[in-house]
Amino acid sequence: MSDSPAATATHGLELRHHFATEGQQRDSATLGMWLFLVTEIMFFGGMFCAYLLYRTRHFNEFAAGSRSLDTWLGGVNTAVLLVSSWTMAMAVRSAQLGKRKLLCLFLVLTMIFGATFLGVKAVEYHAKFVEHHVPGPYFDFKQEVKAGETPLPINLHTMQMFFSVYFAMTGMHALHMVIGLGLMTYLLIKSARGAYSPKYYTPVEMAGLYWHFVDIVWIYLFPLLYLIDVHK
Amino acid sequence: MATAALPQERKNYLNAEHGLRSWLLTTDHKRIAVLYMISITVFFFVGALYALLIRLELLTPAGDLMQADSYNRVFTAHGVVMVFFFLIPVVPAVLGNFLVPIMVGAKDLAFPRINLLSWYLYMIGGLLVIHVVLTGGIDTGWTFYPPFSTQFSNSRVIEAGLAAFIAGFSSIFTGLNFIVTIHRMRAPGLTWTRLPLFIWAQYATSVIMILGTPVVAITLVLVILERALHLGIFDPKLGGDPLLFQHLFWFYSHPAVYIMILPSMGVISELISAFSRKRIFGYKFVALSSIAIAVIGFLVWAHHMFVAGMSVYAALIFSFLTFFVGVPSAIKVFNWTATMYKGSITFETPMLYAFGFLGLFTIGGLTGLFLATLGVDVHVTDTYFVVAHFHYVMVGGVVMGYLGGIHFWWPKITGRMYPEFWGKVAALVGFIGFNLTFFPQFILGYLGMPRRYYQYPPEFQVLNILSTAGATILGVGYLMPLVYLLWSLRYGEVASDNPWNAAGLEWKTTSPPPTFNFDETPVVDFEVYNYEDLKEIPVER
Amino acid sequence: MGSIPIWPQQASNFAPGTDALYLFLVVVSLVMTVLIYTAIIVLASKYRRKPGVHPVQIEGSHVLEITWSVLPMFFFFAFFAWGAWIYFKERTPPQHANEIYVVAKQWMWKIQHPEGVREINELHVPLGANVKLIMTSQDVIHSFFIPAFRIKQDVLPGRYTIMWFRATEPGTYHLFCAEYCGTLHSGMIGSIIVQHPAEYQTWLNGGSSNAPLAQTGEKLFAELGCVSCHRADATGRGPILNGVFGKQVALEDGRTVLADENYIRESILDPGAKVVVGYKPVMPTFQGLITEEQLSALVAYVKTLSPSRPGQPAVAPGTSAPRGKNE
Amino acid sequence: MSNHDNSEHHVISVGFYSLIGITLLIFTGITYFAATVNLGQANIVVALAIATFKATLVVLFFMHVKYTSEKMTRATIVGALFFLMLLLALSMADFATRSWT
Repeated sequence: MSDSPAATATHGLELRHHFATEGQQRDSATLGMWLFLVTEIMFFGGMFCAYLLYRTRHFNEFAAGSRSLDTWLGGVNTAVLLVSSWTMAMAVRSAQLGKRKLLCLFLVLTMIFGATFLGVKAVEYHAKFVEHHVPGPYFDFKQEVKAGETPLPINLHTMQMFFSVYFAMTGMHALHMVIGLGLMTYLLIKSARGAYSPKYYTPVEMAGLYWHFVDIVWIYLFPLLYLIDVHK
Repeated sequence: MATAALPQERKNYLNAEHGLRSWLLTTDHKRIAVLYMISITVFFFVGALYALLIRLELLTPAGDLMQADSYNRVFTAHGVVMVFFFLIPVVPAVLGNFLVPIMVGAKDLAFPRINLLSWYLYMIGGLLVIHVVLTGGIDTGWTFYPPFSTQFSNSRVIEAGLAAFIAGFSSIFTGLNFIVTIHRMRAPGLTWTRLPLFIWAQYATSVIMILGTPVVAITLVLVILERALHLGIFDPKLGGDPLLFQHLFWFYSHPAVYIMILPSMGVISELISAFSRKRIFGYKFVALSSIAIAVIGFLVWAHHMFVAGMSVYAALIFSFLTFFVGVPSAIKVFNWTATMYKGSITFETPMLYAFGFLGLFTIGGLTGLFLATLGVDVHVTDTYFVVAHFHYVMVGGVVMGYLGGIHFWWPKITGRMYPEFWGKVAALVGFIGFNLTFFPQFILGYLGMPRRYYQYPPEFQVLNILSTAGATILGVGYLMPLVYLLWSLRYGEVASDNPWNAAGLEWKTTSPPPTFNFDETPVVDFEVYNYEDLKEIPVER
Repeated sequence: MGSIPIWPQQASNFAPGTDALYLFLVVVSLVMTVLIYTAIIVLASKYRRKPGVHPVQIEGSHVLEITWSVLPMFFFFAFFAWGAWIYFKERTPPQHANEIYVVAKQWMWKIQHPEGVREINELHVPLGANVKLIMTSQDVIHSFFIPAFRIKQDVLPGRYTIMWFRATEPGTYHLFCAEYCGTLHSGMIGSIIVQHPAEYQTWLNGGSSNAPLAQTGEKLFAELGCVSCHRADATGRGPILNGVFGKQVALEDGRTVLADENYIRESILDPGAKVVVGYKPVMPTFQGLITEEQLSALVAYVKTLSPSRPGQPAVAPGTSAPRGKNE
Repeated sequence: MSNHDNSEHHVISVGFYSLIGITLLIFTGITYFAATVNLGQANIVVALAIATFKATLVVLFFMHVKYTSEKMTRATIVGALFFLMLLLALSMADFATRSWT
């Protein structure tokens, strides 16, 4: 522990006893976080596997289901999430530079965008409930057919599969967003108290990695769920 | 031997702090290992109790001891408790937790608080399962196959699935901690080729935990969602494919058997080396075979599904790939055997367990080839042949390795020696009881007795009686260590720092080790298993 | 109780081959086990600790490592090839076979013979004839397992799985459900009764007076209105079904599929999924409207519309007249 | 072994972050317009290619992988993707080849 006297003097609390240096501690945290993201990739991977299988098997139903989603809201939400990723990156940058007020500002902004995303998601979910698009005994689905178009041959039973996949995937994603908002709240409180400095901002950086990962999942979900068959 | 007073004066992790609070809030990996040891032992005997009920019911062909529904709940409880709460965590969470930081010369695991969280998650999952079992039980089998689990079972699938899910995160965090620790916290001079094979095995295990566990986690979530909210991902009526569940489930659950067996293989490497007083034959091959098992283990999962209605082409691919996982396992067995050549072998209890492991794992591994072979698998899958096979690997392999390791490191963990005579007796009794229990099941399986039957045609009875008789002996073989190890905590001979005169960093610190493992960070300027540098006769302290 | 049985009866065309491969595996495993056990015992006693004798540190040997990695592979490839060969035979039903429909439910096996006879938990088959089982489940996954025949196939809800065999020994054999299916899983057992062809014929004739399965199917085909679109000439709104079974069918989206039992099944339950090229997706779904037994009958009927394809029972000579287009 | 002091603090400029952010937004638009053009089977390929490009930008710049000297991070990502592909490919090996005889 005597390897870094400066660290022990000013930030003794941040260097945990079992690490030799701050570099070792930071590297450990980074590796740990990336390994956690690996588990997240595999976690969502299971659902992508289901998606891949059922999309190929029941393409008509997936196309019809995709058209029933609000592409406009989905697109706006994608933008909102991308902007929140930018604010998160800026929050990490502010932490790197030790700008506490900017850090707090960007954390708040990230939370606002994150909450906006969840709000829009709630509006979309609500619409699905109203339209009886939620799988279960009350499920019903009517295709919207524009003039001159032929409706897709769909099976009402199989139609529920699209919405099962849709709710499972977006629901899990939304759950991750909620957890992310919790992390942001924690970071905001800590950074308002001045817990982070250019020497020690690992928690901000780790939460950033998590937030960006959740963003990446959505980057895939948006075209895979909303844009299956919009060209016809 | 030293006087009993000496270790009392020395500060160690056990006497550093006192009181329940100091245990429940500890972040010391050694104390967490002890917490795991206690809780896992409890779960083991809970699972064993259910095994006993199963064997009692199967004494007679008729279903006389239990109703069909009770039997289904009993074997499910046995499976869930043993797989998720004993076999998967046992060696990593107890021996791994205790030894990984010490063996790499670190003060603790990289994330001590996450390590404690792992234990709490394990306990929450475990208590949830106990709660489920006591308040109605679950009757799906530990495999949770839909559509039975999602639509037809009238038992508490959601809570049980949740329990396995939570335990899964415990396992993920343990694996994550080990990988980071092994990468980042090795002592100066401790290069990868100087790592003990136990560490290599733990590393390979952790890789599987990280990659596989989340897949089964999401699969269980989907089952729960289908049951609770009608999201019918696996529902055939909605165009779902129940085989998707099986693919996702076995993507984890086949590698999970390597989560169970690899750490025990690591233990065996340490034991054979220590009691032959030799460097392991073919160190690099044994080390890399662990990694190979972890990677190839992910390519073979669908050999559980050859009769499930899978594509013939896929069955071919998976059968072919499955044989490749046999190669690294064979490499290990051959190298362990070769290590004894020109050694200086003694036969203390841990070595007897290592012999037991070799004997049983050989049979377990070879019968695995039967199941990889398509034509034979069609006949024996879902019969007692499979049951016998995986008990040879899981119980014969994992438990033998664990018990061997517990005896070997008992002096390090507790500072006391176990009674050698009783240790040897228990190892022998366990070995005999095990074979008597499970060998007849191979024959039963080929005769065609299906798994999960609580009543069966009378011609199967003789073999079932043999099996139940063997289980009684096996039970004694497991109860004995419990008794004499507890006894030794108080009355055992006080252990020296290195009672086996073995190589390895863990023997260079005191018994039991101090809270931060080493008084000074060790510098490793010697090779692993450097028995040539150690004196032949144990030095009295 | 009595002496300990160690070998199941051999009663199908698959039993001898599976047993031979099994024996081969047993012998190889036994040799390996004996070798390893001997090595352990010999080494452990020869190199037990003796005063004054020091262990010799050996790094390893690449030659040995490669030998014992590669040598087992040859055996592995042999196991694989032999096992795959048996599996191929098991998964490839012959062209001429008695086609029997099996519907599993918690906790019984419902069996429909093409001649119209129905059985529960019992399956009568003639000795020496090829029998093809077309199986599905009404609820959960089951598994049709006949130990004496060395074959097993899971029975899934929502699709057909196929297995076939040729019984070679008359007698009564166990039928087990091998995939855990709920409370009475171990009660979901039955008998396979293998009879000499003449006996079998007598049994068939003494069975129920149900119409042959395909006839039931034809009646349903008319009752459900299928016939109004699926006509024998090109005037119908649906594809002509004559001669379709067993052929490749071109689909609207450019794919082609083999018209097998599962395709017919899917086309009835989910007609929009694979629309034949040149036709509109106008057929309503029958999912939830017909039972599995009715579905079996329809499939059996559609198969008889392809007479060139031998889907009719071709049991041992003198057992059953060819049915099919005799109406 | 314990002195891994290789995680230097690389600070990226606001302008560059914004550039990445704007690129991501533009490509979201492109995703949409690509989907409105009928490319048949290629639609999904294009959509995934764009998504992967966007994800790569996020990983490299927002998640700082471009600037880390840490080999393990990259190995970890590649490893995860490899096993994910394995899961998808080997399970599809079954689903896509069911027809037999």
